Amino acid sequence: MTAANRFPGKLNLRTGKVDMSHGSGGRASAQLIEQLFVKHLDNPLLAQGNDGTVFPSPGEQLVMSTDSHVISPLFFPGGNIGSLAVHGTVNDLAMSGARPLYLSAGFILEEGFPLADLNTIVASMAQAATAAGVQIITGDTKVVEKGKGDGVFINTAGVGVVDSRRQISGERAQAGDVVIVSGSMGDHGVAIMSSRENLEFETTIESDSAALNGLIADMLATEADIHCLRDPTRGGLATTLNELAQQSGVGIKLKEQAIPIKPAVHAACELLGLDPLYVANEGKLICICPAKQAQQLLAVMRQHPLGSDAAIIGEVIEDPHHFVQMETAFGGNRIVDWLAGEQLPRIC
Amino acid sequence: MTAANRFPGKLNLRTGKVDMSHGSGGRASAQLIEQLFVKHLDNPLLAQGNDGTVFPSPGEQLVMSTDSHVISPLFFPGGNIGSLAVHGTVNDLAMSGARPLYLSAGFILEEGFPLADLNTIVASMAQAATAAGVQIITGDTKVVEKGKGDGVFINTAGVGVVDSRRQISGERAQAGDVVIVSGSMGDHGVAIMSSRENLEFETTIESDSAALNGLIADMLATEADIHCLRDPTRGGLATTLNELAQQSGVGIKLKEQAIPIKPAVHAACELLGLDPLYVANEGKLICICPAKQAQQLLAVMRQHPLGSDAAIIGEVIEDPHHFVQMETAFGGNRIVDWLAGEQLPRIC
Amino acid sequence: MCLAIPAEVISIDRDTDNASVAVGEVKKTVSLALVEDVNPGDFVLIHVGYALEKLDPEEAEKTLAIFAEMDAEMAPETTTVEGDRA
Amino acid sequence: MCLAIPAEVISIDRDTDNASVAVGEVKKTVSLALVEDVNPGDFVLIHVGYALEKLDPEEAEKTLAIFAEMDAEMAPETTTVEGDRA
Amino acid sequence: MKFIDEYRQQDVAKHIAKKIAAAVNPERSYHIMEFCGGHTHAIFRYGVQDLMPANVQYIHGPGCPVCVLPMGRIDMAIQLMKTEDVILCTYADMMRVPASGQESLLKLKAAGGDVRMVYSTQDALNIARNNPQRQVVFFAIGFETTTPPTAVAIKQAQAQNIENFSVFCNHVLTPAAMTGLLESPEVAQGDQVQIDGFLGPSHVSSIIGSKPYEFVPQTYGKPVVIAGFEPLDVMQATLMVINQINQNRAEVENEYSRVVTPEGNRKACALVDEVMTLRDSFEWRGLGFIANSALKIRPEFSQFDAEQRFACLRDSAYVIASDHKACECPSILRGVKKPTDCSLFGKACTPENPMGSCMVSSEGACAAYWSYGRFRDTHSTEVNCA
Amino acid sequence: MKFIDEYRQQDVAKHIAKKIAAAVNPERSYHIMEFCGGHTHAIFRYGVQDLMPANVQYIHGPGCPVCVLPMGRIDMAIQLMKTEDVILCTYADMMRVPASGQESLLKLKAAGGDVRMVYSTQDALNIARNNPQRQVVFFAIGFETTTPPTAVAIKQAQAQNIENFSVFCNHVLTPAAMTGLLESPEVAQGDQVQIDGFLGPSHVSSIIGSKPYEFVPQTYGKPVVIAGFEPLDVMQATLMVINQINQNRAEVENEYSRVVTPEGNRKACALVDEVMTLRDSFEWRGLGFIANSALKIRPEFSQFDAEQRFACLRDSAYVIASDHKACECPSILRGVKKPTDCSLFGKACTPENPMGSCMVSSEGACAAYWSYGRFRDTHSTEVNCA
Ligand code: SF4
Ligand code: SF4
Ligand SMILES: [Mg+2]
Ligand SMILES: [Mg+2]
Ligand SMILES: [Mg+2]
Ligand SMILES: [Mg+2]
Ligand SMILES: [Mg+2]
Ligand SMILES: [Mg+2]
Ligand SMILES: [Mg+2]
Ligand SMILES: [Mg+2]
Ligand SMILES: [Mg+2]
Ligand SMILES: [Mg+2]
Repeated sequence: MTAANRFPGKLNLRTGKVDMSHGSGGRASAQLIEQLFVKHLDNPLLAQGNDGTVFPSPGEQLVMSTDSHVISPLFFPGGNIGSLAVHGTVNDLAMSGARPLYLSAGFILEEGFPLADLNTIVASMAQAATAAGVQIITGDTKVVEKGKGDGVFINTAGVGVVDSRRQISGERAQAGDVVIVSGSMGDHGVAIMSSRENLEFETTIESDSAALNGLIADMLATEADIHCLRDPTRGGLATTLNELAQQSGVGIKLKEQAIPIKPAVHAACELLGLDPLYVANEGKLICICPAKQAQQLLAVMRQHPLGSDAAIIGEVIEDPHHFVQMETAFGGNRIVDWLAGEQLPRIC
Repeated sequence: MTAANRFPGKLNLRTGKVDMSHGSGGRASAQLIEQLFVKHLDNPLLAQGNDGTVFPSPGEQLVMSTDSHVISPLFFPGGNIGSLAVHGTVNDLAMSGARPLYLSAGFILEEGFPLADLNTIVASMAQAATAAGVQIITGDTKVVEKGKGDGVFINTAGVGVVDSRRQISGERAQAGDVVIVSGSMGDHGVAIMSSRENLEFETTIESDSAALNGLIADMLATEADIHCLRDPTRGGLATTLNELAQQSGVGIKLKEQAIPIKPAVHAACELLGLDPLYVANEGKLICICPAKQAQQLLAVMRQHPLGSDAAIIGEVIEDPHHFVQMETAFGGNRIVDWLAGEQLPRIC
Repeated sequence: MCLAIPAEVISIDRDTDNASVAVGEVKKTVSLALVEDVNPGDFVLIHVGYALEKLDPEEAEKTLAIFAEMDAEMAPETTTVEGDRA
Repeated sequence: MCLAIPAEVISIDRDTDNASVAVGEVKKTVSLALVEDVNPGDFVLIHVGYALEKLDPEEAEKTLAIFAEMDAEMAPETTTVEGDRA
Repeated sequence: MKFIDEYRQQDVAKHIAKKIAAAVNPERSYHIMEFCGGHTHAIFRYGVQDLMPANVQYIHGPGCPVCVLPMGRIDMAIQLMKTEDVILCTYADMMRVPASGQESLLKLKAAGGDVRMVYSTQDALNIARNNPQRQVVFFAIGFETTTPPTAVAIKQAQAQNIENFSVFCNHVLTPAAMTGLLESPEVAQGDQVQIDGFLGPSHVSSIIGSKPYEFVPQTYGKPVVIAGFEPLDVMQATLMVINQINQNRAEVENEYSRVVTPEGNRKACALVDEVMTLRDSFEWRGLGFIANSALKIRPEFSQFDAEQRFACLRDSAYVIASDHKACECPSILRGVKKPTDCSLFGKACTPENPMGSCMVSSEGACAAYWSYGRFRDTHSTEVNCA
Repeated sequence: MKFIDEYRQQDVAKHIAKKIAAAVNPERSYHIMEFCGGHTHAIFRYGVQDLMPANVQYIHGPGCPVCVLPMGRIDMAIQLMKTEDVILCTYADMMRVPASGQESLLKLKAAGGDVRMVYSTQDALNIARNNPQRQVVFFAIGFETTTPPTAVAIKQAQAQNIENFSVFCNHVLTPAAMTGLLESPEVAQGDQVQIDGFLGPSHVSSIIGSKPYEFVPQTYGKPVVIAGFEPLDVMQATLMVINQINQNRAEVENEYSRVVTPEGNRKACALVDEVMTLRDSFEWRGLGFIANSALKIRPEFSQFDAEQRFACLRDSAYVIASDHKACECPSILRGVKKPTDCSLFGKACTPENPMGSCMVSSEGACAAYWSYGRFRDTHSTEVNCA
């Protein structure tokens, strides 16, 4: 039975809008799933069409992660919420050293949301999933009344497989390790802020949103004993480093001059009074590893398109206070604290 | 390092409210996670505290499922969005014949939501997870501005393990099979409607929200070749049977008198002009199996507290139109169609 | 649209002219603004939150009796009145 | 609160009295309501969406020269002026 | 449930079915129009047709207030929402009714319009009380059943001085609809549609009584039996119509005597009469303009009359809107055509995506036929499942 | 970035540091108050203190508009939101400032109040244009830097007749604050706090010029050096103050000559003068009521004066509110105490949960000290990481 005769008429992807019936579980829901979601995301596992999707276990050690995406605006230079939702969870899986394989996708749509926009978003998800080598194998769609949502929220959860001998975790940083970042900080957050209605500045910066599993695969192929991997998303580099310092019970000492920041990001932050160390990223990672293996790792990272600007930005030290400190480019010292309050709302 | 000294002050669970900083990824986010989420949900896997959670693969054949929960009101007789979010995904996993094991939880909080309510909800999740024998092993929290959400939305995704020899799928119904339900229809939807502000009627009906994996384990322990399992949630019994008929390419013939419906549910539906066959459930299942194994299965189901009202309600027939038909209690015949439009909004 | 159902009056609040009525095991508050001489125990037809009219139990009995009436040419058959759901 | 930064005027819309200004590679529109005689190429100090004042390049040079000045008792040292980020 | 379950018994149904089978003259056919959508719904939902002899046919009538409201009035409500900052309250049934240009209140709401579904006029009053700075308009539709609750709300708004509340009154009168139907060329000339008798309104009659239908047998010579909406009521009333036909009688009989009296509910009628008065003329979908067929708010209550308060609701602003070209609702509402005669039925037009009003309400003939009855019809089912 | 990067060079910083080290008299200490929060922020963010000799100490001044606004004024804005259906627009810095009874604008917003963060007075005007049916109030705070944009908006509202726009004016004057500070007992008597000289405001001075500070050396005998907010500006100005002290000079010098002139921006001053006039007296957090220290809207523009439009904003409605008992903000703003002298610092009071205004703005002394500088202090760090 094809879509054409299962549902009288076709979903109006040009001018149609989400209405409450699309979330009712009834025929309108089924039509939306078939003519929009499955159209883009089709794969043999998703096609099982059951409440749960069955798949053969990919290995002995698995990893699971989830992220909800509530970004505003939904479309931004370099991506949209659809591609972001795939990258967000793929990256969180990859940060355990895992090979991400399967994603679920949960959509919360606001009544009145244009089907054309939803179509674009789901197409981006499909593209991002293919590029990252993952499959979206199960999903869910809910609709909330106008004024009870914000266009579309997307949750993704994912499963990946990891080599059982690997031990990559936020608690493994130790004095003598160095801190590497895979590229310039703050691109994603600045790209999003630039498209905010009430901020409105012009920049050539695009979001760095990307799947990092390829880069990580290359890193794992080296001899290096990677202690920690984490993507500095919400809260930026500063907050993520504080998390790691806290989790491992260490201090971190950064060198401001070593932190790669694009001039346009730097300028945008000056303009808005923000600190780029607190601006979100979605296609960058922090790697902590023993100092003696860092150069080798750095060389491999720089071979990968997503790691070409990789740099060592600091070192792990002993510190009973678990401070992240920084030698400023100016020559002084300061704490780089957790983000307090909110930097700017809703960047992932 | 304990929560008490990691964060100055304690989360105010009495009068505090969610604000944007709780979703910033900064220290306020970390405090919310530690003093509210982890407090209730704590388990060794969640305690890894990384972007992804590593766990040993539980078997050869796995199942994954997801559901977002956007129910209104959040608290209802018999449960709240927290317990519901656990049951929703546990049940979808169990409908593949799987043993549900691990859940992820993604929260989207609306600015201003009382932390006391969130605390109650997360406590219910923890309880429901323990009762169902599953662990919440990874999570995410986002905050949206007031007016861009509706208190709290919860996505859960889950992973379970299934016996490789099992083949339970919506496409396996065939003529000669019978249709069993595990209990009375419509309790959940009616319980929720009764607590809606503008509907307001009094009833003793409570939501049937429950985890069905225990009941299913008992069913799987029989010799019966279960063809299909599905929980008649959104869209109710009517819509779920239409899905199954469509997926298997069969017709279904129901006997209205055989369908268990509680008098109070029946009365509430009369009052509201609703058809109980379209009202949502969250602790009931539909089972389709060969007629000759039905009595045995039924007997086992009735031994289980969640299956005590189990009943055979109809049979699978050949029908090129894939209609679900029903012999009415009145003695006539009618179609039981897919839900059209929406029954009532937001019941799961 | 003209959906209306019989409900038993459980109690009356004379101040607000509202009644609590029961449809089977379910209770609801409705307005009595459109009806007169209603007392607890009466059945009223309720529609969009209002009692529209009282039901006449005697007439109801008569109608049921007519349903059960034998035609000259027909054989006798069971016609006891009972609910269709236990 | 008093955050204000120097920006180069790129173009001026005399109708709206707004200017497009550049901070490094980033552009933004600001109001010129508070300043006079501004031309493209000028630098202005911008604050909450307004140009507050023009910058005086000569004075800036002088200040930089003072920064670099040797005190009598000090040995000479590198003082070339350049950005701290390439 | 007392007064409900008794009227749904299978054994009694079989018994009445036998009596009908025995009563009908096999030489002739019986075309009985069930006036109300409530009857239509009961016939399909309970499968009453299956219990009828082949020569007893139901013809679905115009008695669905959602179905007969002309598009022009919905267009007005939409126009109101677009030009004024009002909260529009209405019963759920109205949300999906198609208006001109593919609009509907549901789409307006999805686009951000403040449309609120209410279950009672009391809810609308409460919304007005809780939003004193907003204009709250109740989009009132319905037959005589639904009119008294509107009148009560207007009286309360006056008594409690709820200044921001008003009513866009679209209440219509069933006897006038019957006249319109019986005067329509196809019915009057009897060549296109044959109606041998009527199942008369149940809940409408609880308010206005059975007397107002006496002109039907008197002027048009057709029997009317007031029938409840439970399936046994429908069957018994059908038997009573058949008996009248067989006996060449034409009178108003009352099967629904447990609720309906000849005079109806005088208190309710007096309230309506106090607050509302006849309109000279009102358009009905399918029946055109019918004189004295609808109510408007009396000048004494003009403060609460949305047509007085908002220019875009004035009579002078009314524009006759044409239904979808291929939609047969007008003919279906006159009993001239069946849903399956419409080329859009089950294709472009389904309850998910209604092209005409008869597909919207579950009491509309097209919706009832599609949702409950289409297994009887190869044509339509093949459309769905080739 | 031109005019930015040049003022942040490490090698130049080292060079100036050497000059300062060479300049200071090891026999004495130098207590220099940086007047502005912008200076405070730069000192901490860039680690300027690390480049100073031990006997050069910065004392953090009251130059943070968020910090000095008394709670009573925020209480008024909250009262306005609670009693009137207004949209309140304000700069982001104001959102988290604690008001009486644990309230704040952020909490009000989370509870459903329509508070909008704006980046410019132009945004507030746009919100008024886009919401013609709502009252839009701009909660204006700030020193002379931020005042002219408010004046422009009021002029535009008048010219374009934007009737639903008004301004709750809380603009204050820095020279008055300096007087208040220098007249405070602890400073005037010099027994509790010693101030040897000032780094004078940079951006405020771009508007009002350097002349208004001449009373400080003239009347109080203390040197003032107008200093930019870049770290090299702060260092150079520090050197200049030290030189004045060493040479027993007390005058106003201008390090920030690339922007600041003696007279300032006459156009901006004239605009402010056209729209606003002096208040007799205004309360400052930490400094109490200071005569002629703030601005109000002139009667000619009273139409846009929220204090005229809303009764709850009238002077007569002002209630002096007491800060949290243990909060030392008042003393900190007078330079009498340091953040670490407060018993709440880093315990009950952090940027996530500020108990006083100095912990809110990143320019507040407590926030700057906590976020950038607490590694220097064993006491505070132990609180965080026992
Ligand atoms: S099927 Fe649709 S279009 Fe056709 S008559 Fe019915 S309502 Fe109108
Ligand atoms: S630490 Fe907090 S409470 Fe203490 S003085 Fe600073 S702002 Fe006030
Ligand atoms: Mg995650
Ligand atoms: Mg992520
Ligand atoms: Mg991450
Ligand atoms: Mg689902
Ligand atoms: Mg919204
Ligand atoms: Mg699911
Ligand atoms: Mg589920
Ligand atoms: Mg399910
Ligand atoms: Mg996350
Ligand atoms: Mg909301």
